[in-house]
Amino acid sequence: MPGVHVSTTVNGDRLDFVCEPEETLLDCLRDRLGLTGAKEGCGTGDCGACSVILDGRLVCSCLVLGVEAADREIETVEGLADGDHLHPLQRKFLEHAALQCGICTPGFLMAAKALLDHNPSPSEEEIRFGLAGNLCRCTGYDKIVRAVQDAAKELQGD
Amino acid sequence: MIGAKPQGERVRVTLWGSLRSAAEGRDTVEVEAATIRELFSRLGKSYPGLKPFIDRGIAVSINGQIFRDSWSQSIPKGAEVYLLPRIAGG
Amino acid sequence: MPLDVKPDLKREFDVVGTRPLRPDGIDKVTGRARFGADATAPGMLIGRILRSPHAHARIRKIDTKKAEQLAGVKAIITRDDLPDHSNGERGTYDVLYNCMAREKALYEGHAVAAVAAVSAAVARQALKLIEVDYEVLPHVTDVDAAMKPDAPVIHDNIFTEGVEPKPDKPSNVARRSEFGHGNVEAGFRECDVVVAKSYRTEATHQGYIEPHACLASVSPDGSGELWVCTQGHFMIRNVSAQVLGMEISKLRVTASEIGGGFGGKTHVWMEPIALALSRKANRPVKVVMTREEVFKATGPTSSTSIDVKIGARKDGTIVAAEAVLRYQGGAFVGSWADLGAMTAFACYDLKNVRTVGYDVIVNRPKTAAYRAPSAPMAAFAVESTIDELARKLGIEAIDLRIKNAAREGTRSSYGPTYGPIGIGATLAAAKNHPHMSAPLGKNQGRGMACGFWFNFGGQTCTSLNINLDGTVALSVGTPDIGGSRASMCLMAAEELGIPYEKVRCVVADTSSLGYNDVTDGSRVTFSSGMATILAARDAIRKLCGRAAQMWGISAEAVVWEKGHAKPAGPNAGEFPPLSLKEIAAAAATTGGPIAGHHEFNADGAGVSFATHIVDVDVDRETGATKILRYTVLQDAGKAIHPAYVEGQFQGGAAQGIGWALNEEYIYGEDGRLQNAGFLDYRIPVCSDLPMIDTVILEIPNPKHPYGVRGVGETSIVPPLAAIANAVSNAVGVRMTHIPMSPPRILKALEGRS
Amino acid sequence: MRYEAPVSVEAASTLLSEAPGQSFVLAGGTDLLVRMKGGFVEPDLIVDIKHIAALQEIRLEKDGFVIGAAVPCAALSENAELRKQWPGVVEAANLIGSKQIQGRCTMVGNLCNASPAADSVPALIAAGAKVRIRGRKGTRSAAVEEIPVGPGRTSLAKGEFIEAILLKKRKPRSADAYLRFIPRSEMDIAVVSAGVDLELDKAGAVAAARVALGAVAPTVKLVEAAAAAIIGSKLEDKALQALAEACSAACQPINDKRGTIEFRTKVAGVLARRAAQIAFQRAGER
Repeated sequence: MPGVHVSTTVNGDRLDFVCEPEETLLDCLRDRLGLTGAKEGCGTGDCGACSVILDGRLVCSCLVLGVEAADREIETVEGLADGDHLHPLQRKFLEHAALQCGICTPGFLMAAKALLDHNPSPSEEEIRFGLAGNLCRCTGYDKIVRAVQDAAKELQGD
Repeated sequence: MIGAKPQGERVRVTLWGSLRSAAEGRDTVEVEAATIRELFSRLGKSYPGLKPFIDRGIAVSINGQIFRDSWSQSIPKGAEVYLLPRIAGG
Repeated sequence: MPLDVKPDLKREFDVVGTRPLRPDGIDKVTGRARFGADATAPGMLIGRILRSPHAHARIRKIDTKKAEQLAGVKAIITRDDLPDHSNGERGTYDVLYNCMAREKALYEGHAVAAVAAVSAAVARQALKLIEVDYEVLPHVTDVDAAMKPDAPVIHDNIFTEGVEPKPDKPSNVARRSEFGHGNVEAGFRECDVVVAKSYRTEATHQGYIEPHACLASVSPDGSGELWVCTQGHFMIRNVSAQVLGMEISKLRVTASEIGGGFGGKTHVWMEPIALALSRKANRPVKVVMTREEVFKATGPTSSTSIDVKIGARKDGTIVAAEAVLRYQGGAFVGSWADLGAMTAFACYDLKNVRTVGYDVIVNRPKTAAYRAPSAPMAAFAVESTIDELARKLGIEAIDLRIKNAAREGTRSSYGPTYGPIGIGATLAAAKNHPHMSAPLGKNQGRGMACGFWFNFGGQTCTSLNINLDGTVALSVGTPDIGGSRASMCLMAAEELGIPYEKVRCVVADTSSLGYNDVTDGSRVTFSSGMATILAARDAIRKLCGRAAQMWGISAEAVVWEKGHAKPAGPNAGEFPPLSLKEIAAAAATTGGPIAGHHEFNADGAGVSFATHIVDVDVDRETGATKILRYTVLQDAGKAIHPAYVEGQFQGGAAQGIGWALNEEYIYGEDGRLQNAGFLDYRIPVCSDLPMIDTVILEIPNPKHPYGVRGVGETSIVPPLAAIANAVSNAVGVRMTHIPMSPPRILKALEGRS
Repeated sequence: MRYEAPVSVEAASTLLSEAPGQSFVLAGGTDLLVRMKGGFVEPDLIVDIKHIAALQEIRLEKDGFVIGAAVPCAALSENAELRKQWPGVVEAANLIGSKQIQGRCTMVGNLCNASPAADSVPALIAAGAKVRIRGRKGTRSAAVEEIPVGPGRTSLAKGEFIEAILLKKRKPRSADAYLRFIPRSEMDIAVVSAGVDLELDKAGAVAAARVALGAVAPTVKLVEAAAAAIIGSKLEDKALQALAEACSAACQPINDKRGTIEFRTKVAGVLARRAAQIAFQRAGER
């Protein structure tokens, strides 16, 4: 079966790839574009490890077809830092020890970014529900919530 | 070392329940041993039923400290010695 | 055993106990860290595994002809490609059998064939073309049902071990184990109050977010490379080599970053399959499990059925305690009941105690270790019964525990006598914690429970190289599963007297370092930590020797203080101290590279205890339980990096909460798992939990130079019982079946009214 | 598999009508992609309707709201007027999955997936919502409850697809509410659910009511007896009790991995009662 040519924008870069129509955006990011920051934890939209931001909305890239990415804008964890300046969320995750194994971290960072983009000063409850689509099995979420609270505070202060 | 005389003191060893059937129903046995290696070797000879357990891996508690693989560990005089299953962890 | 490991209890630490950023952190927040599925290789193929749809079936024939003819298929393997190299060694044979079914498929999800193809799509299509002729056999998945005399017998060569006389018929009961001391029958006769109850717990999965993944590359000359997410790459190397009949030295295994394990990645599941596919195709092959495969073919815990009986005098002294514990180990022999039976009463000082464990085989995936394996279920049963006993005695639950807690000198329920231990300290801290006296609302209740885990050490090897510029390269052999590289760097820096940032720690591959046991048993900070400290001391000895050369004095006349070599005293001569950096810079002319090593069996891990307090709110009309507040109090021995110690406490508590309330393997009548996904296997989400407060107690382990005990596992032991006790205190129903899902709680509430 | 992204409903209709084999509409894809990956469906054609501008809009027309089939659920709560008039429907739609799912999933997808546990469907049925269906020969409309005919099955003919959901203009003193029971606080499929829409008379008593239950039968159940039990009342305890009993009596659930017959039967009544109280309070405030 012939592949489909897709032109898209990832982290501000115009990129092209060829994929099968049934391939997911996650597979395309990882296998076609070499962006392995998004992880496959379940493949069914239940864990959030593959979270990316698609045209401003948080999505599970495992539940998006690669062909749907045509002419759209995708943000992934690889684009979160500004050059060698970590995004405040990245820094706060490190400072608060909000990761143990780190497999869920890229998804959490993207979910937290989407949350703070829409709601710059969320309550603890809003953070918890905003991140409920991301599973973490290591931390019990405590330090993740604190890191997001702290990052929100810093971003608000800027 | 074949035929060497035991160097150790008599050690009183407590067995956990499942081992008892392999040691003629005893819950404690006594052998002469100065190290875990000697302990296993003498136990295996005196109680052949214990041999398969030892081969599969047994832990030894000496005065409350559990040893899994340190067969050269010495056994002090009068030590409290227990045989225990090898523990798995997560 | 190393000599100088005795801790200096008065030691003031410079960097140990601080909270620096982890060295692998930036890679993990930028997406750069490479986990199991993130590797690729030139010419790589994709491997996929065909699995049995039946819980128990004889495999009459496997026909791969059609699949072989599919364009893009490069290799197919079945049981015929995997000859038995076990030499009668049961453990190796079981791994082989679990990796690929032989005469029978023993559980739904048991591998029966595997394909390597040019793409995942072709591999998937090829699996559909493989024809397997099954003769479906009767199955059993329930632990109690499997013990019945008329149960389908899964292995015809298993005769219950540990019973007299030896059985002459095979059965699913692999083993009976017994622990304890005193005279339990006589003890119960002395009691004023006796509580006896039966409990059940359902199987749970470790639920690591990263599915198993590996990339294998084997050449026709028999040499191979394997990249794999595992808790123990040396174990993977040895076991895979044994299973495949390879020479160990020809297989180099590299541990990827690991996306959680909790015990589930301490076993070999499919790595030999990837190696065998690669060997046959003569191409690199990557195999990544789907989440469904992870649930169906790896790592669950035992489901259990436990009877507990505890008796006390009116004053609250527990005189006798007894438990019978039945644990299923899946389709292969395990020793999971042993661990339940050993840990059940470990928190208490008991004159008369007996526990009996039965290891049972059923048609489910092979049970794997899960964080203090087997202890949470036993603790659930015992600690629930303790609360019932307290209620009957009219004594506060915490006071009953304090009165009967084990202490230094107590003969443990599993045998040995305890040294200094922390159960009393955690209970005292719990009693005085503000959480204990906080007000509660209607339908709310508070519960508490204690937990125990052994911790252990094991074979360990580390290597520490002093670089030209005075920085240090530390190689350890235990995969970093939750920040251990940071702890290793802290300990090396502490010992050498240099800044934390000057040490870089890597997890070395199997060809670069001596053998290391798996990252399990809460052993890494204890044993790799101790090996690191001792390797640093080895390096210090050499650094002092080099300084002595530079000064022209004898090596014995040099001491090491705060990162510097100094003359030992006035007699040694007057020399300004030489820094590690200065000695390193001169290494080439003083004898070449400077390195410290240590390899040993790290024995002496300290047992660990925890007490948990939890508040819940129960909706009487729906049976829903909400966790309102949670506090973990645990003995860490010494917290090297307190943030990651807290993380272990919180993570274990969260997993225990999931187990207590919602997580369970649900089997249908057909023996098939009905909820093999994160949608219906419900691990806690962020909005399910409150903040989890932690109290780190430090009762030093006398067998570690810094006093470290393991901290990783104990935290999952108390939550099941703590929450059951809280539910009982909130709405007056004693839940004896875990998980306490809303339908079960509602049923209990209705049954009572 | 072929992927098409037409820009008009006519083109979409033609594609769906004329393609041989299995064809599927792709809007959010949160059900379709899961089914594809699980091997439950193997589409020959996927028609992505997100490039059809009209299907991406929420329009307030004179009779009420027209919600395009490709509008993601997250967009519903961003529409203040819709949220104000139909809080129960918006709540229900916003309970589907996580934030990630919300960014993609649609109410029409939820409806056409035809699960008895679909969150938005009981709320839509309680609301008396209709759908506009596009077929080869033009459009027709139907009540939401006419669409699912059994688990995974709809009444749509080959080539037909739903263009929009139609919600009438909210009357004075009326409101809706939706509650579901899940074991966790998020991310689960409803074990049982209830949508209630109430209209009060000037005296504050219930003048009209619609009560719909999810996950208690092969399709969502509109329970007329439950509505009758509260009409004329001000939701006094007795009326609420009768409502709950009528709901429980209407349940024909199954035992499955998510819940038991007894649990669903009991909790259906509890949720309907609680949802009715929320709707009642909302209606009273209008």
